[in-house]
Amino acid sequence: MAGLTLRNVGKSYGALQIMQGLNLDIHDGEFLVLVGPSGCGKSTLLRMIAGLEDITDGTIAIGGKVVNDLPASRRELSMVFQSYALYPHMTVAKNLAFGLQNFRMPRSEVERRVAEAARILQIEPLMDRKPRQLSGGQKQRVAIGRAIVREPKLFLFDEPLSNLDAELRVQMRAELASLYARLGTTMIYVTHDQVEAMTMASRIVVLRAGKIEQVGTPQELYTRPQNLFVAGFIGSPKINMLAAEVRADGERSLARVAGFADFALPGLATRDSRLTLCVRPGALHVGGGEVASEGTIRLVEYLGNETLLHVALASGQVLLASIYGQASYRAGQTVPVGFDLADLHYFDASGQRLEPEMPAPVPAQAVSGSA
Amino acid sequence: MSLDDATRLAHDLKLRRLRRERNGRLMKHAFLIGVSCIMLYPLLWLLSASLKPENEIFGNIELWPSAFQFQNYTKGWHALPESFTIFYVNSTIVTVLSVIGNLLSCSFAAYAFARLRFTGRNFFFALMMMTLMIPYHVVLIPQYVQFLQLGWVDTYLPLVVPRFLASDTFFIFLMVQFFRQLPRELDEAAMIDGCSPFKIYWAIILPLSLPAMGTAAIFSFIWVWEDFLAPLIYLNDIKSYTVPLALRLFLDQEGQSAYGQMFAMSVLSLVPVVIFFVLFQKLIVRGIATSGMK
Amino acid sequence: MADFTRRDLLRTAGAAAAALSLAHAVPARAADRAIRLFWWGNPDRDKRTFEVIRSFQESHPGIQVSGETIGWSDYWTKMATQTAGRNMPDLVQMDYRYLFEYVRRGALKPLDDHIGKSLMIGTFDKAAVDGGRVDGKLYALNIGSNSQVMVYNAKAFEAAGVKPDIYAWTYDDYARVCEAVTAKSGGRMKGSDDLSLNIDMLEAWIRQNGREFYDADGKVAATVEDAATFWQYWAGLRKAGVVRDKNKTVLVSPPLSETGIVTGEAAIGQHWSNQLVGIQALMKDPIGAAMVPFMQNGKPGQFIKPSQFLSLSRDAKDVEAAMLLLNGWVTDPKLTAILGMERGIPCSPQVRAALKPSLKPVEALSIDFFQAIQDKVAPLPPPPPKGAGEVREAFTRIGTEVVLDRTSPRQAADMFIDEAGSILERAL
Amino acid sequence: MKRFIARNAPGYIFLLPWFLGFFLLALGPILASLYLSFTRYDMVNAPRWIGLGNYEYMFMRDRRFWKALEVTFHYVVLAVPARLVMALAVAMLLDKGLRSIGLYRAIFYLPSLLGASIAIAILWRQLFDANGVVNQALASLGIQGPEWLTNPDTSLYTLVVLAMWQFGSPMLIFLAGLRGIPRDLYEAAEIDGTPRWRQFTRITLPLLAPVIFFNLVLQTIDAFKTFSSAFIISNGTGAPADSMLFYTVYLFNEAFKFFRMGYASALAWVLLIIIAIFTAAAFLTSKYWVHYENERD
Repeated sequence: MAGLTLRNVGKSYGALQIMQGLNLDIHDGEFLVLVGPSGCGKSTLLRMIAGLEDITDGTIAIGGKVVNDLPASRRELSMVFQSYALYPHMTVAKNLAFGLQNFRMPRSEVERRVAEAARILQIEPLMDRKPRQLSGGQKQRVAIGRAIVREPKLFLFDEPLSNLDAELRVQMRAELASLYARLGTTMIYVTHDQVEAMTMASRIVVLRAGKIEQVGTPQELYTRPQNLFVAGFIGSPKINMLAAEVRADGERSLARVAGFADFALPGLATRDSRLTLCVRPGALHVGGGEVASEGTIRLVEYLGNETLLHVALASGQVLLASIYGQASYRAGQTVPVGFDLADLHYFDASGQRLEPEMPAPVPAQAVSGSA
Repeated sequence: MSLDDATRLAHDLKLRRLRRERNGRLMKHAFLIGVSCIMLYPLLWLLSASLKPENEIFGNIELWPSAFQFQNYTKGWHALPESFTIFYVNSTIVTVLSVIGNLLSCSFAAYAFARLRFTGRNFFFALMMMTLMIPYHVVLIPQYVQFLQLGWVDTYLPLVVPRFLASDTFFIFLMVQFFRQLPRELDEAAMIDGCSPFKIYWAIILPLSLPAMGTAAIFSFIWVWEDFLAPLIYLNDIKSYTVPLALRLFLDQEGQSAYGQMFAMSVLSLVPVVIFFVLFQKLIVRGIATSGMK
Repeated sequence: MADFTRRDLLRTAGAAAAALSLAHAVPARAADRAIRLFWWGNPDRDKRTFEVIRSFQESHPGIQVSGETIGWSDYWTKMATQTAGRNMPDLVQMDYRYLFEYVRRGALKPLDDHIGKSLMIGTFDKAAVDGGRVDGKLYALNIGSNSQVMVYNAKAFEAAGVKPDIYAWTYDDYARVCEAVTAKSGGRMKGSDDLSLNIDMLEAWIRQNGREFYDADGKVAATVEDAATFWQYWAGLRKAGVVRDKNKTVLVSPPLSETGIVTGEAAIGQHWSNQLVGIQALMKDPIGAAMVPFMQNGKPGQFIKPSQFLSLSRDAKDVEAAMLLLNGWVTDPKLTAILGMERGIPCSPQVRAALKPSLKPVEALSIDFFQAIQDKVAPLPPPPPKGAGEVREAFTRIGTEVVLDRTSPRQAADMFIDEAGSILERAL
Repeated sequence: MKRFIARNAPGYIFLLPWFLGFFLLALGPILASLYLSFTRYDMVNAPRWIGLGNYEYMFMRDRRFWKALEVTFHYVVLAVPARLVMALAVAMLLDKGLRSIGLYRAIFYLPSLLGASIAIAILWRQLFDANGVVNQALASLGIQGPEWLTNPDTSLYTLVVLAMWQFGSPMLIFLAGLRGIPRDLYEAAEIDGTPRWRQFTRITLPLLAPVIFFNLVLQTIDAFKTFSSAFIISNGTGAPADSMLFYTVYLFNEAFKFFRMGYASALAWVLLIIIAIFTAAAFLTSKYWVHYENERD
């Protein structure tokens, strides 16, 4: 087991710089998820850690040891690939044992570990099959088995669940989580699915265009997204974003959001006149709120324990509201909609998070008119 | 869709497919047999020519000989100053060594071109392709001079050594195309499993490329076995002649030729090739569909 | 790998071969002197020649002769390669067509200095020996003479009731014979092959017109008129339908078995006297040998030419040993008996006399023919210049256009003489 | 530097045999032939430098050079597609699970085994004779066949037929390639009710593209270099009337019959450039239609 340190890591293909100045500390025993939209460099980063891709700048250290020039085979890590990459010409047993034999492990030890892995993953009946005789879920287990027999310091997962159907994905997610609980080894897990990230990670790294947007626990990311991108990326259903114009009104700053009455903002360390205010669908109140307006329900999505309403404001913007339990709303209905200032996330014109300096003041009832 | 529906649909599909396949199979066989006849004609003709009296070989399109000249075979075997036994041994030595050389050296180079990253890869690949394009006849003489200076003329070295040095670039290109088809994640998985590049080549790429290797082995065998230009230039001693070279001893432009015997020996010279073909074509069939992993 | 030599391989091969058949042991004689002999051939010739080598080595234990052989079509490729590598065998078999190309480029050594010392050919037919002279020097020793011969199907002649004077017939006679044979067979057997593409026939034609194809300076001396009339003559026969189908004509140098006389599609064909044996072997009907037809004025056109030579190459190292073999080849009764007439008619009267008793009928026919034409043939023409080989090909190519009626004989003749000129110019 | 070595070492080590072969054995003769192309060389005497003389003669004065180019191009355009289509069609027939498929495969390869032997030359002459098997077959359909081999207008087609009929090697390569296409793709398409033709264009062609590309490039190179069949069937001359005067036949005759190795070398380099242009074009366009699975760079 080992921690991992990235210092100023960069990657370029010729003149094309795709990653620059990346710094990251991964703690020993952590389940770190790299998440981001496709093309954000998360797989490349994982492959750089694995040693499958050269780094052009900086250093990568595993367990305190710089591994820049160490080939993948000597980094003492294992990796589960999106396509599983099982050796098609070998049986399951051979697939599991192959890596161990490469490290010249005694036969008895190989057999012990393979048996152990097979037991953990419940693939014992499959040991003599070839990969093409396996179902997707079975292949996935074998791929994981191949990773765990090595007893590596570090596990790398490259979107391992993306080829599975939804049901199987949920099941495997749970199994991976319990595997992590059992092994306690450092794991780095790449996915584009923020639900996977939220459910499994001890910490999440959100990447965009080769840059780290935020690192933090799932809660941190959810409750205090550091920028608009993270706010938009983490959380499902997606956060509502409202463009606000700010003007000074004496001591106070007033915000104007299309469709709402102007309201006073808490103290924010910015002089930008255009902010973005975000509110999670769960915090959007249908039927009131400190700041309120009216909207027309365009669509009702009934999800069982919650109901999702798509509410169009007069301005045309559609907001999402998530309501617990069953609600008797119909499409076409006009409803009041609003939010409380305490639930707002504030972002400046460059998309960076702003922390309110004091508790939100009383709503600005005095301010009249709505746009 | 319920499970029952699914089973029924699958069953239906299967029945339909079976029915269509049976009809299709019959038609296919009929077609293939027809084509086979056209394909077999030259061999039958050759066989019949090898059994015909000399004056029936030409002008007479009848396949059935008026009298069977089996002595074309027995006499042909010993018609030349050395018996064909020697020529077969020689051909076998040259061919077997060449096939081994080709498979080893070309798969090495192909693995490098298809899988490894190194400076100048495209440049070297272009150079390699160039050697495929140059008409052989104009390098014949410089090559002869070169081997002469090495003292290799009148030995098998000029025929065998280049093949251990990947001179038949056709096979490199062939293998490159097949290697590139294998999922790269297999190499990467193997890398992480502690494989050196050589181990990846040996334990992953080669076993997964049996169809390509089988194809290369077959071509290599056939081409070396049938090659006569290089043996013609480099072999002087009739005791070292290969079978195709020996076949060239039968014909005289102006004087008496022994066509019947030559054809008889030509028929026999095909036997090892056909045997090799039948043995190695199984490799092609046994290929593993690796690209179906996604 | 470095020690991996042919000898090792041969030893392996030898062992394996010995296991399979007890026949062939590789003689591992250590000779201090070694020469190489290179010829083209056929199975019969190869066996005879290896037998000559064996016999020669027996009487000359100090000399190792390696015999190298390959069929005609590959012979010249290999020869050129070895020449370029300066690795020519000591003695090489030469053909009249290639002799001048090799001599003029300096690939062969003259033999004159050895005559009378190690090469005892004083009693040989002078004309036959002179066939190997180029620019006054003897570069090639005749090992078999030859002449053009019109081979005819004697049975067909008899059936058609024609009895031409085969040593004096004219082109008109020839046409009449063709008509008669064609008529008699109902067109199944034509009178003759169509010889429009046969440059030897053209050469005879030109000489019969009193000129040479190439003059002594190596220039084209033949005229457009010569070529045009030649092609016209054959076009006339073609039009009359008494020669073989044009589609067979344009197939260049077919194997003996596909020539008109052998397939029975024609009663006359042009061949060389050393081919008589081979032709008869392929045919049921008896054959006869006639001279090339004459013009009205009766000037001779054909000549006796060496069919094959042996030459000493510029790369020969042990010239003395080579001379021993060469001299033995044409004078040693043991060797000449092995060789027989396979390469043509020997130019030594003694050898011919020694062979006479054991000849087969068809071999006798060729000797008789050879004797009969001795005083009716023309002298040797001046040796052809460099590029003559290419002129031959141009002739065939342009002649094909005439035969296929894509151009007129006169136009073609114009084109041919013109092209021959420029070929020779380029070859200089 | 150390990194350079570490990065490149495996590649160079695997290429070592080829490097040795190329730089020690192949490159010398190739450069020599390039040098010879600027000389007059009769193979007996030392080559004599004549600068661009050979090239000048070739382009300005040599009518047969242009004829040879014409014949060769004509052949390439006809024979390559014909042979590839034939090979692919048969390979697909043989790919699906028929019993005794091995037998057919062997039978279909047989013509290619005979190569360009003397037997083929004689056989071809008999098949395409004015009264040969081909014309007899045509006559039974009421068609009067031409005199195939001796008519300069048709003789080339007999070689195209020969090329089509000897489709064994591209067929075998196609077969090997078809084995790599996973069955389940077809099964899925079958369930979707995809018609056969679309299965072919949507599954077979794209997945076979690398192999098709290989065959296309190689067959084109081979066709440009066609020698043996043309040489043996035209008796080494390109006859009748130069209608089978393939480029390499012309080159061979210039070199070995007429002792113009220098000129032949120049011919060879011109051919090399022509082939290289075609090959480069194929490689450049391959980006758009050849996709390798999992290829990252």
